[in-house]
Amino acid sequence: MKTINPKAQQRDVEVLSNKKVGAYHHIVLAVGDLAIATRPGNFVAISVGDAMSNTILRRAFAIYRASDRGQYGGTIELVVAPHGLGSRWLCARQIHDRVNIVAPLGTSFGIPTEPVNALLVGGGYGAAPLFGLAEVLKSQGSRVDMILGASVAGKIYAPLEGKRSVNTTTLTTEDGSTGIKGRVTDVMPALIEKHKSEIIYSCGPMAMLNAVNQIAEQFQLMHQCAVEESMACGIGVCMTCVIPLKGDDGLVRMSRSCIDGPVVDGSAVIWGSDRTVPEGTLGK
Amino acid sequence: MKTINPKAQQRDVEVLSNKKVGAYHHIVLAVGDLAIATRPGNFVAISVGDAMSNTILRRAFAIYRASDRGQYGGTIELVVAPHGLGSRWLCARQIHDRVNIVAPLGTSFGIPTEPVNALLVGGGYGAAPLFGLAEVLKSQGSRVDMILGASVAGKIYAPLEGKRSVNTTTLTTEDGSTGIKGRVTDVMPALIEKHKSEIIYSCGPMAMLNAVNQIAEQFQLMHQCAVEESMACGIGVCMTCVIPLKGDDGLVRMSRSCIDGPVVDGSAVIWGSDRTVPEGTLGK
Amino acid sequence: MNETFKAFDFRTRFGSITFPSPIFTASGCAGSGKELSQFFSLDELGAIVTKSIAVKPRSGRATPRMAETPSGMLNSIGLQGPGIDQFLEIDIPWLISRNVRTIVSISGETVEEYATLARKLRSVSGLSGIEVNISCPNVENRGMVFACDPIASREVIQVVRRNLGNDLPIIAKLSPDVTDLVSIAHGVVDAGANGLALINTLLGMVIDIDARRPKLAGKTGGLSGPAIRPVAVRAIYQVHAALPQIPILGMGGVASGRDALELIFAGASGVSIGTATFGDPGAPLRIKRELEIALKERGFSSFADAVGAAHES
Amino acid sequence: MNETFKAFDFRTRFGSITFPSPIFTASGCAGSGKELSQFFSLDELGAIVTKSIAVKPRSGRATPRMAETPSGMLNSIGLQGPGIDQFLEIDIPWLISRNVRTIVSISGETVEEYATLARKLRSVSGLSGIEVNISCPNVENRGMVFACDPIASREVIQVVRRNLGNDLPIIAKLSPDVTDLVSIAHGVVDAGANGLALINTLLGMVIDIDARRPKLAGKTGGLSGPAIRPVAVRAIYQVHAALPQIPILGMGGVASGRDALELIFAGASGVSIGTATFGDPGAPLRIKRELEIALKERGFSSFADAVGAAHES
Ligand SMILES: Cc1cc2nc3c(=O)[nH]c(=O)nc-3n(C[C@H](O)[C@H](O)[C@H](O)COP(=O)(O)OP(=O)(O)OC[C@H]3O[C@@H](n4cnc5c(N)ncnc54)[C@H](O)[C@@H]3O)c2cc1C
Ligand SMILES: Cc1cc2nc3c(=O)[nH]c(=O)nc-3n(C[C@H](O)[C@H](O)[C@H](O)COP(=O)(O)OP(=O)(O)OC[C@H]3O[C@@H](n4cnc5c(N)ncnc54)[C@H](O)[C@@H]3O)c2cc1C
Ligand SMILES: Cc1cc2nc3c(=O)[nH]c(=O)nc-3n(C[C@H](O)[C@H](O)[C@H](O)COP(=O)(O)O)c2cc1C
Ligand SMILES: Cc1cc2nc3c(=O)[nH]c(=O)nc-3n(C[C@H](O)[C@H](O)[C@H](O)COP(=O)(O)O)c2cc1C
Ligand code: FES
Ligand code: FES
Repeated sequence: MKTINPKAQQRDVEVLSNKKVGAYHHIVLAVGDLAIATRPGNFVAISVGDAMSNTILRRAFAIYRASDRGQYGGTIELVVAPHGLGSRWLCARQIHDRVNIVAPLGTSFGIPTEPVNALLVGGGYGAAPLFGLAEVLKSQGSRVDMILGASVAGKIYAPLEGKRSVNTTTLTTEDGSTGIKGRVTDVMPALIEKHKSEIIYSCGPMAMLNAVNQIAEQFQLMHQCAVEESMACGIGVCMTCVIPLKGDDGLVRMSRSCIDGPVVDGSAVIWGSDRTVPEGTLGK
Repeated sequence: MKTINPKAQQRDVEVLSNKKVGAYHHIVLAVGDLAIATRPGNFVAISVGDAMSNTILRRAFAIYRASDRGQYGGTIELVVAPHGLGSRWLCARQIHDRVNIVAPLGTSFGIPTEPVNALLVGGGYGAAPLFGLAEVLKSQGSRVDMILGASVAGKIYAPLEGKRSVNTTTLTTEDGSTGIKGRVTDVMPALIEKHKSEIIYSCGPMAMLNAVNQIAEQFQLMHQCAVEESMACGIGVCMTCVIPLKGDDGLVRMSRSCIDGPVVDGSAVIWGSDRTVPEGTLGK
Repeated sequence: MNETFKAFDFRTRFGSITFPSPIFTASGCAGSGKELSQFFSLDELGAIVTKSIAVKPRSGRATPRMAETPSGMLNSIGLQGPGIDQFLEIDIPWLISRNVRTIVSISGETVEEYATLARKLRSVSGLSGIEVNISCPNVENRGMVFACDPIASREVIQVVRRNLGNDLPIIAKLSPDVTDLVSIAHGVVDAGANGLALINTLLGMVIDIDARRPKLAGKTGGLSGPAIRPVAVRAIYQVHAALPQIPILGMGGVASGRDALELIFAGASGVSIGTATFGDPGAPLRIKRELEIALKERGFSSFADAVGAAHES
Repeated sequence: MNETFKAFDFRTRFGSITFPSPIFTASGCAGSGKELSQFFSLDELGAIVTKSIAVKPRSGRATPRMAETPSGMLNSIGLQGPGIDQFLEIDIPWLISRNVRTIVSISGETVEEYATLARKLRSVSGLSGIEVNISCPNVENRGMVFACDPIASREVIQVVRRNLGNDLPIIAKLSPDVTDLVSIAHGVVDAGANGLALINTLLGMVIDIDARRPKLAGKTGGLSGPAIRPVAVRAIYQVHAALPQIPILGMGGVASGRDALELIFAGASGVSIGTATFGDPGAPLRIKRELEIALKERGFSSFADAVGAAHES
């Protein structure tokens, strides 16, 4: 009977650690055996506030890393930007506080069956899920090059331990405060050629993903990206989180990014359809 | 320009202490010079929750004691029953937490110009404001007898230090778990006669105040009581907290218990008008 | 038999059908059922009410489709769905084969579309009822929502009854955004509705003050969640007072068993859980359990005794 | 002069009157003014809108008169007040003598009562406007609320205009509990309203599940507070789109400068603060300051430029 959300569980879990890292908070949750079921690209939906809160919806966060070993049993780690009320509430949690989660949710990054040269492109906190992905790719024999971009240095998330599994890391900032001044897409073409990249993985703001996808098309490379749409439920029941995706049958459908995503094939997305339903979408 | 709420201020204040006492929490707030303006019978309106809370109204609490000396400057003390979300939130505050208050609000108990024999009758947490009143009465030479009642022993608030200013204390509980089994009104007639009481002060549930008032009338004694109606604002702007009061002109008006109360003359109240506007009320 | 161990009599009736539990899902808030089945067993509920289905596939509106609001949310899904044919081919068989009681919600843009939907559903076996969502824009009448127009509301229910036959209960789902809800309720009951679903969302809007435009791509959206519960309670109370024989499926901001009880005391014979499921996937089952406790604590031995209890005093 | 030090141009107009600030109090939420004067200086506001006053003294409804709801509250005051004569003798002179700009809200149970109130106000000097609360039960028409009946709404505004003369602006306060708000707005503007106040409370109910009866003695009450803000924004947006020349005094759940800006971008030329004052006596002034910051941050140099900004895209 369970063909959707097959591994998802709702649980009260303990906060094991919460550290400020640049503009973000690195948060570790003790999730027990949920960690085993988690794949790079999956996300977690977290209740924010308490019984008196006026925020009734969960917040979605990409899972930065999942680990099923270790002192506290299974853990998942998040990289959270204090943005509005809910994410700031989460960033204010202290060790031993408990939060209610539903995880793991959504699709994960597809892992090639053979070793490849992979280029991972992350924007802001979008870098987070790429480190877990890098570990998997590395352990499977792939080459991993990474580009991390943000507006300013503090918004680049690039922890030292994350670099273990990465062959090269290139940083870009729009203000030049660290790395190369410019955007991730400015440095992509040269790196693709240099490292003979065969597949691109990306995660970050939609506009960045769109630009990355254009380069992927130009070089005719596979491109898997993790999209971000406003989500009310995270489990596929509300239809708020849709993006226009072209199916195998060639038809464009408004598809739920929480179930059919967040990781989708860049070539399947009808890009640039902000605040509109693209022409030709089924049922428009 | 300031004829209503003349002494009230809105302030963020620090919680100095919060201790569980029986069924209640005894909470001390550092309120600075607001303590000087506070009289027995005044109340404080407290914001509950944080910026994310769905509780938009303040909660009213009688001021148990106010003190303008001491290590932390002026303080006010409250006795809070954890009832619903808001009062439970308040009872969960820890030392150094801050809460937003508006105080002092409302009328205070009238103090006779000459020493008298006063009988103070409190029900549940309604005992709280009577201790501050007892101190004032005592220091002015009056005799103070006190009756404290509740359903069970744990709901009687009768701190040791509170008894300093009291000549006698009589306890009643409905289940007989402490003191005399019964209600405060069961013991009132005998005590009135024994101590030659001349004035009655009361605070507690409306039904108790009503019963106390009947005895006061029977003995033709002055009766000042602190009433409790649901209050949305506490400062006189919403008209939710009204009770029917007979004015000096003999007319009954729906009067605001936050401004014209909470302390009112028992003989002015049209008792037993639950969920109705009494006949003859102005404008009915 | 010891009273304590007797199962609580949770049965409730809409038209000819008896449901073993008074807790339902709300249309559009439970996907196709499958999505929730990971979190609890669907047959614990009175029924799953499916997302309103149209004759043809519908893409729905563009995104953003949601905005959180104080104790509520706006949605502007625009009735996205696969169309009745695919729905009957894929979603319904899945539910029926798993013995999930199912109420199909239907929506049309013309009276004729409602007729078509009813005809197609007539021959489907295993259904427990039809909820007629008339809070849809009527393209034949300047896009005015059916549920806001007493004549159009009536007409829709009439054609649904005529085309569906008399076996399945029809529950007409009304909008609170009307001047006189009771008269609309009277109209649809006269036209053949066996029950009423109250309430659909309230029309609302959020403005993104940084972008200086409505936050939702569709500009307005439907307000749901605890914020609207007082409006739902009022609507149910008013309609139950006017039409005490007609069972009401209540909804609007129910997030706990106590909330459900409020709607039940106001006159609801069943309660649908909508937005609460987004914050807590297990909400329908949790609320069912909390409701059972709340009823027992208050000395009720059967659910039916509680319906409308706030009208007695 | 240095731009940074130039006072922000906060002026706004309703009819013939220019107000120096767009933040007002909401009728029924600021007492007689006196109560708030302890917390801030009333002349910082555009105006105090007084509690709706009737011809005769009114006791209002029995208690309980309020219930807190998720992010909102219900009230059922029942228009308690001293009647117009005592009001003109005591409350108004106090406000005028202290140079507090004052908009008098009036309410009647018949069209004739509105006429009487307007006549009595005609001769009062120093007022800044009349808000006509037509969300009152019309005793001549089965207690149907005036604001829910297009013909009655129009009639009320007509007689108020006729009896008040042409000097003072008339702001008609509408109820959101109607099927077609825009047509009601058109009607009252045709009848002589210079502005519209949007929105009054939504009709709601809370049931006390322990007592098994409605919590409020008056059974139903008006829902206000942040919970209803999306309904207010929608109402203002719709009416401003239809009647862009008519200034709107917006209200409904505004608790911060950002909330106020939402209503202003939707089309409000002024914003009234109601329920927020109960939780924070200084709310009107705080919100005015927050609004000034929010407008400056967004590059506005005058308030007027911001009105309706969400309609441009
Ligand atoms: C699949 C996915 C993965 C994400 N991963 C991360 C991550 O790893 N780290 C991180 O910091 N953030 C991540 N986000 C964004 C994060 O969900 C939002 O920052 C957060 O929801 C904002 O909530 P708030 O209460 O702080 O803000 P508010 O603006 O107060 O939120 C109001 C409402 O809008 C929604 N919302 C606001 N911003 C976003 C957004 N950018 N995306 C989706 N919904 C939004 C909220 O969920 C909430 O319902 C992710 C979002 C998605 C959909
Ligand atoms: C003048 C005055 C003095 C009071 N003094 C004390 C005191 O010293 N100690 C104490 O423990 N309590 C006191 N109360 C009662 C206290 O205000 C309520 O217990 C409290 O408001 C409940 O809030 P809640 O969020 O816990 O409950 P909820 O039931 O969730 O509150 C919901 C709403 O109802 C109102 N409400 C609920 N119960 C009461 C009540 N009994 N009286 C007034 N409003 C109520 C709340 O203020 C709130 O707006 C006093 C009340 C008044 C009016
Ligand atoms: C995301 C979403 C989608 C909805 N879709 C439908 C729908 O397709 N048909 C319908 O009749 N009601 C729909 N509704 C309304 C709900 O069924 C319900 O009437 C309303 O949300 C109030 O209940 P709640 O507060 O528990 O959510 C939808 C509500 C939401 C939040
Ligand atoms: C306690 C209370 C009393 C009110 N009395 C009146 C009134 O007398 N006349 C009127 O037009 N509106 C009255 N209102 C409605 C408010 O003026 C306002 O329109 C509504 O509350 C929405 O704004 P808010 O959410 O900021 O409170 C009252 C509202 C409340 C909460
Ligand atoms: S977030 Fe609800 S369907 Fe995707
Ligand atoms: S509580 Fe608002 S007037 Fe008394």
